[in-house]
Amino acid sequence: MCKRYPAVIANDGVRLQVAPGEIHAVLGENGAGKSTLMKIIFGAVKPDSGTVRWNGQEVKVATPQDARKLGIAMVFQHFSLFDTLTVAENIALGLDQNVNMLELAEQIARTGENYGLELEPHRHVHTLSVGERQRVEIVRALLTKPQLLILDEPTSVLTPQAVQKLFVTLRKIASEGCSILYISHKLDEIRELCHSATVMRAGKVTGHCDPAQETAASLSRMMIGEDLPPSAHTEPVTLGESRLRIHQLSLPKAHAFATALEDIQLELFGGEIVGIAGVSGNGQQELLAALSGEDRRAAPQMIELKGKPVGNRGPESRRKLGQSLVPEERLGRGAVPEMSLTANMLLSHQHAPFVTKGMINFRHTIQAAADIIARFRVKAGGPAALARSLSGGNLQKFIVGREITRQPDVFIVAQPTWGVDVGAAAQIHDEIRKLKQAGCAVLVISEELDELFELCDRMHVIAKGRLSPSIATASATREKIGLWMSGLWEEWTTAETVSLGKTGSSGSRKKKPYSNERGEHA
Amino acid sequence: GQKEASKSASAAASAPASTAAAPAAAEPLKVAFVYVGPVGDAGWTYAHDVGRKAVEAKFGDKVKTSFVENVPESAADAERVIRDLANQGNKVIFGTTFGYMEAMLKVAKDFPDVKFEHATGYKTAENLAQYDVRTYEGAYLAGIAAGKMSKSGKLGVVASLPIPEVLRNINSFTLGARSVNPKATTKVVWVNKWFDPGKEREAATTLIGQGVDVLMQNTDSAAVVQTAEEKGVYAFGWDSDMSKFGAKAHLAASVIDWGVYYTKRVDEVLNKTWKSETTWWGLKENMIDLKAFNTSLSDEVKKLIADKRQGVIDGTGPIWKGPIKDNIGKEVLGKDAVADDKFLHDIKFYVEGVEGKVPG
Amino acid sequence: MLKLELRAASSRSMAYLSPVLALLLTIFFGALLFMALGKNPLTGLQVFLIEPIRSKAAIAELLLKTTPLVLCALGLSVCYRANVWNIGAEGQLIAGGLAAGSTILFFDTGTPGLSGGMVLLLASCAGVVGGALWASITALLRDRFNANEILVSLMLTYIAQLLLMYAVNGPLKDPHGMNFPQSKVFSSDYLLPHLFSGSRLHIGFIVMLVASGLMAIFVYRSFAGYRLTVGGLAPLAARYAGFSSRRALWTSLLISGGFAGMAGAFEVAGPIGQVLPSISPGYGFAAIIVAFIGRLNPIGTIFGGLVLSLFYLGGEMAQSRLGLPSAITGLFQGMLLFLLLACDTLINYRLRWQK
Amino acid sequence: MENFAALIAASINSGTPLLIAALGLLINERAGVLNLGAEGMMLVAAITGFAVAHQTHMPWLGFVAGAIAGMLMATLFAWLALVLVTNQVATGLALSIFGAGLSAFIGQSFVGQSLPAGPHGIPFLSDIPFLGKALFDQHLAVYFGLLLCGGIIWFLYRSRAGLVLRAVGESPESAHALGYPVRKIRYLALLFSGACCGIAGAYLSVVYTPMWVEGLVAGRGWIALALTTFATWRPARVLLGALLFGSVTILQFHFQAIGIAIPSEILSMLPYLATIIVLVLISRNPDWIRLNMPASLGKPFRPGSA
Ligand SMILES: Nc1ncnc2c1ncn2[C@@H]1O[C@H](COP(=O)(O)OP(=O)(O)OP(=O)(O)O)[C@@H](O)[C@H]1O
Ligand SMILES: Nc1ncnc2c1ncn2[C@@H]1O[C@H](COP(=O)(O)OP(=O)(O)OP(=O)(O)O)[C@@H](O)[C@H]1O
Ligand SMILES: [Mg+2]
Ligand SMILES: [Mg+2]
Repeated sequence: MCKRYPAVIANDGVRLQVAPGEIHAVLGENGAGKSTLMKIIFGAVKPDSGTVRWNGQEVKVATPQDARKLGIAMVFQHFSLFDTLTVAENIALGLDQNVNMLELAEQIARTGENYGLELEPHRHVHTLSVGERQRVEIVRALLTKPQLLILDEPTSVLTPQAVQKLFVTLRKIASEGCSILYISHKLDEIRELCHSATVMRAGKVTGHCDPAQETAASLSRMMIGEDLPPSAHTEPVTLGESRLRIHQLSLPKAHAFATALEDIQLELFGGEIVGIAGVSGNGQQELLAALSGEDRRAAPQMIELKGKPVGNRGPESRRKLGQSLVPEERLGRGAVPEMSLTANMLLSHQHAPFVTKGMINFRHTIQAAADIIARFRVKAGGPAALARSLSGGNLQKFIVGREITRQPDVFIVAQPTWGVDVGAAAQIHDEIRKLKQAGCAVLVISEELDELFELCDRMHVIAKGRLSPSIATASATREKIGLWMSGLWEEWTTAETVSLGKTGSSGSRKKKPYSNERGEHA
Repeated sequence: GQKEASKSASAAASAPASTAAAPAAAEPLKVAFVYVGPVGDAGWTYAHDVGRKAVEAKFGDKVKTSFVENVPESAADAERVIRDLANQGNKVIFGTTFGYMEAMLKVAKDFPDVKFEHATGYKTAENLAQYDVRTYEGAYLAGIAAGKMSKSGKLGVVASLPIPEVLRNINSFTLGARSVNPKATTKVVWVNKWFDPGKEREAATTLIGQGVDVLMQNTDSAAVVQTAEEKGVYAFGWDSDMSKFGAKAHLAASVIDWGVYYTKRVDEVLNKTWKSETTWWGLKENMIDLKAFNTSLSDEVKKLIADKRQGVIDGTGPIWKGPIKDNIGKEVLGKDAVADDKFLHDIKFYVEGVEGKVPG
Repeated sequence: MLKLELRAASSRSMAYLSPVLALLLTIFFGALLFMALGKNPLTGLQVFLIEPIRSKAAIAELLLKTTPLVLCALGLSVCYRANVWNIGAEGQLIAGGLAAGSTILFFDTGTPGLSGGMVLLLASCAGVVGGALWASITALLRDRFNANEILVSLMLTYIAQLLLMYAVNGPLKDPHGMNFPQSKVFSSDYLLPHLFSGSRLHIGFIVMLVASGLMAIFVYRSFAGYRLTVGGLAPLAARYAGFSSRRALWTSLLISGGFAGMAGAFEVAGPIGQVLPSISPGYGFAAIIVAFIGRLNPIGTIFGGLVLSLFYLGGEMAQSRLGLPSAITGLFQGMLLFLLLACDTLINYRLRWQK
Repeated sequence: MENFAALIAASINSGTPLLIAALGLLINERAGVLNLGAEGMMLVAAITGFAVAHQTHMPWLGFVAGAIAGMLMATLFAWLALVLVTNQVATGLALSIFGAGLSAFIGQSFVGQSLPAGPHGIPFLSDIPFLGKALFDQHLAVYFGLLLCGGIIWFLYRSRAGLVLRAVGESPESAHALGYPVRKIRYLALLFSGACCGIAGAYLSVVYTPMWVEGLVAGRGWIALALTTFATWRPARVLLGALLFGSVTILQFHFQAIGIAIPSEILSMLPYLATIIVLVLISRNPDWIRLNMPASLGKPFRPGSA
């Protein structure tokens, strides 16, 4: 298979073979070309050259309909669901023949029972949790009675427990003779589930292996082509004063598809990194909006920044108090795609000397943008380059750089390394640690448990709009966090959270309950 | 030049010399008309264009006429168009709608040797004359037919803008009707446009729905006649013969013949006797008449109309002769008083028999 | 097959070339149109495009007509930059004209009062305020009730038109005007001074040029202009930066209404010189095209205004010189806008032959 | 009573073009395309329909021609908005401006011409007292509008094609991923809407005002657009809204005729005021709009750029 995009060769002579009943993993870095290959197999992308052989026969798969006719089904990396339609309607759309809705509901129930994928056919998709949506996708694929099921990163939005449940289902499907192509970045999952694996790098196949025989390290070497760069060591820091305090933050849904926040408690001190784990769609966006000031419905004292109530203040006044924030969407929120990097500086640099007397000081702004490009090694055509011309990783470096050069006292970052390659990710992690060294309070919201375990001193979990108590990273386990991700934590029982949950003058409380643990971690 | 309307000079060279004494081998007199709407084939602008053609027919190659249509009434555009026409060498320019008055006044100042003629306005200058037609006389005669033909005694008028001219027409129509049927009443619906067939039609439909069985309109399209035809009531042609829009409904048409005036004035220019003056002609001068009678009109009605017409012409039966009351009971014209032109120009009321209140 | 391919970065030169290309294509199709109508295309184009600028006086007329077009387009550009789809500049112009006319009529009583210059200044301000107030209805309904600004601003245009009609039929009617629906003619003291004797080009033209310059500074140099642009290009980024979308909505609509109102004031106190039932032949709508041709750039709108003004005059010339219907103007306007949109694709895409 | 029947009949008559146009627009909006060019499509269709009916003396051919003209205009829009992925708002505005110019241009030689009235009413039913006059004495296109409404309800909620259409409007990316030809479906929806706007335009020039004038549509295209929002994209509510607007249009004259002392200019504002009021009332609740509005409405979609 070959597929060339204007900027990259996504697939460069890729070969892939799957046996009946085999669970075959495809792994590789972001942008390696995995999704492209799957879409080609499913007929959603037209290859430049290459052939597909199906049961030994050469076939032409021009459209997803063709693929479904052959018995190929796919669950996309990004859900292909329709929010305002019902589950049954969504599933009907994935079948090619006209079906009677009543019969379909019955079929859905039967399949659900068979594989442990229960669904209510008449519910609207926008009312479903992420896990349930995943089930809709899988049931839709199964109802086409596939011989090959493609799953593109199905677990990135699931809790570890839900992943286990999914694996049971997948094994059952495979045992019935259906082949499965399984894409994931999570090496231990692949090692647990898959019979064989194909590794891709930069559009090429770099190896085949039996994942069970490999270690995570050896697999990642195949993916990246080199060893993971060692993470920089940092000195232990003593905790500073309380910088950010969220107190009983509750917010109703802003719109029908939103998550309500419920009684969120969190305190963040200078010189620490706190993580918030959770499956996406559990209130991260809403919490971030409340913290950034984009959502100003909170009562003033629900959010205190350096002791000042700011719950109802906008982003700029929080910036003035020393907060910097990196949103998860780079293009469109963190940066204006159609504007130059220089112009994008002004999104968060609205103070003198960037802006004086209402006029923009372009000379200064260009210089500042150029400095960031140099310091953070951003690959870009200079400060005048449009934001949308940068690759995802480079834009992320620019935005992180832009926020860090504000020398914040509180730094909030969401998904710092989403879709960023390993080198860039390491660089960003280093910068975050440097901030902490400098005494900044850092809050990281991420769906990547690995990242959180690596970076954070302690962690919270967000689930269904509620925030768990915090737990020191050193005493946390994946299982425990996984359990919490489904909302199951004991309410406010541990000593540390009781003390944190208490109201009272936070400024006076210099004693930190877990400095030892953090010291160990560092 | 503008829309070339005259025949080519060589073809017309052998034509017999017409009435005016033509200066030997002189260039034809260039005469321009500025129209507010498209010529189309009925209504106000159409009637003017018929007049223009009459000028052509009469003077042959001594004149060269042209027109510009669809010139908006906003002074900013009209002025430029009229100035351009003057610059193009036109010696007589007819502006055929009220809205051109100020523009013509301004341009006239800058072109003292061009004769400007403005219709339906009131300001004059050394080289700017005013002319108008007594449309209300046509309305009066139509009113007589309406009064005779209406079964319900309810008449309706689809009206454009509440200016004195239109009020005069509505009133004269009502006076005519009540002269033969004292119980007749008139309902008025204003569409606030001179030309909007859609609204005219909706207004007519509404009036018919209210029991009106004879309609008149003081708007420019044939929509009212058409609607009347569909709904089986009567209507009149306005400004021009509209019988082809509704053979059964079309009782008669109040037809304007601008040609009478246009030929006279062009003749005066050719003879160098043109003077700025204000002209208001009507039945007497043959500038307006009720024509194109429907076959359903009995001879008796036609005779009645002819008699009243004669009375208006020879002054024995003036339309506006007291006592006349307005529709709130105030006497506006004392017993046996006959309205003069000033009175007629200043009408801001409905006469008795018209329902409702004058807008504004 | 000809295929479109996304460019890595949008082409700067295409952004400027696109309107030129669109104009050339419009002229080309225009020539075809003249041929189809049985006219010599060269004569047709000559009459349509050259005739209106043949003499000094003609150029003055062109600039006179450019003034309201550019003023309206200046405001619309700001709106469209902010992603606020105000299409009611026509109504805002009428409201401004009405306010300015009323102001002049208030002072123009024949008795000595304020000086002419003072009154004209007041009238222009009244025009700006009138237009801005009219636009603020749209802003308010959008802000408070989320009502679609496209439809509201358009409906308000129809309403403004009728309001003007009501005013000239009622309160503003000239008492000595034979009850015709129009105000009295302003005395010459209360008319905008002309730039040259013998032409109708008035001081508003200079104001328009200055306004374009100021707006260019506002859009490209000021932080307020930057905020609007960010709000238009990426609403989420604007929220992230802390730029209020409500403020953007209000600012852009008020600016837009103000400029349109100014255009109305200048028309009424300039070439028209009284309040009439119709004070604009659709400048507010044509200004939409002007804004797009001008790349939503204040200086660019001057060029856009010149082009559209030329089309207006050219249409008149085509009628009086060639006997073509004046509707040709509308056809050229629509064609230009369409071709511009099509050519704009080339800013972000390139054409490629592909099998 | 008679008056009232006439009022109802006139309201239905004036609501019909709004109904037919708005139903068409509802379909393309359900597919996620915002076409602000309705006014332009209707104008061009009106003059085309008129010209054809006038030349051939066959009113029904006028309707066919109007529908074809509307479809051609829709194709123009589709080419820009779907193929060249231009901004839909700007393109729709362009279509309206272009349509106004083009229709005036084509119509130049037809100004003031008229057509004879066509056949009316349903035999027998139109003779029923009151009801007959109010409901059954209308042009056939009125009943076509009602059938269309029923048909669209069935199509959207009962047929698979309707489900696909809704899916495309909800999430073109997902629909594309599942293998549905998004652009083709959107183009078909636009064609349908072009045909509907065309029929509505032809109704105006061939039946409603059987006469051509520049700007004949007089803002009805825009009101039809407002109707889709008013109806929160539900066909049955479009019917309700069209009747409401139809009656407002007629009421202004009715008020005058029965002598209500409001200046006629103010009464003429009624339909426009009503549009604004209705928009305000409907849009006030963002959740309602959000749950009902096709999520991709007005957003450009380019396959393969996910
Ligand atoms: N429609 C497209 N147009 C241009 N480039 C594309 C397109 N789709 C993918 N690419 C590029 O092709 C490369 C491979 O993308 P692909 O989505 O297949 O990667 P992947 O291995 O699935 O990555 P991830 O792990 O992030 O899902 C990337 O560089 C991507 O930017
Ligand atoms: N859909 C697309 N169409 C055109 N160009 C694209 C597209 N996607 C990405 N590019 C361009 O391709 C280049 C690589 O982008 P991409 O996001 O794939 O980088 P990447 O390899 O994932 O790098 P990073 O790890 O920094 O994210 C960039 O210059 C980007 O502008
Ligand atoms: Mg992928
Ligand atoms: Mg990437």
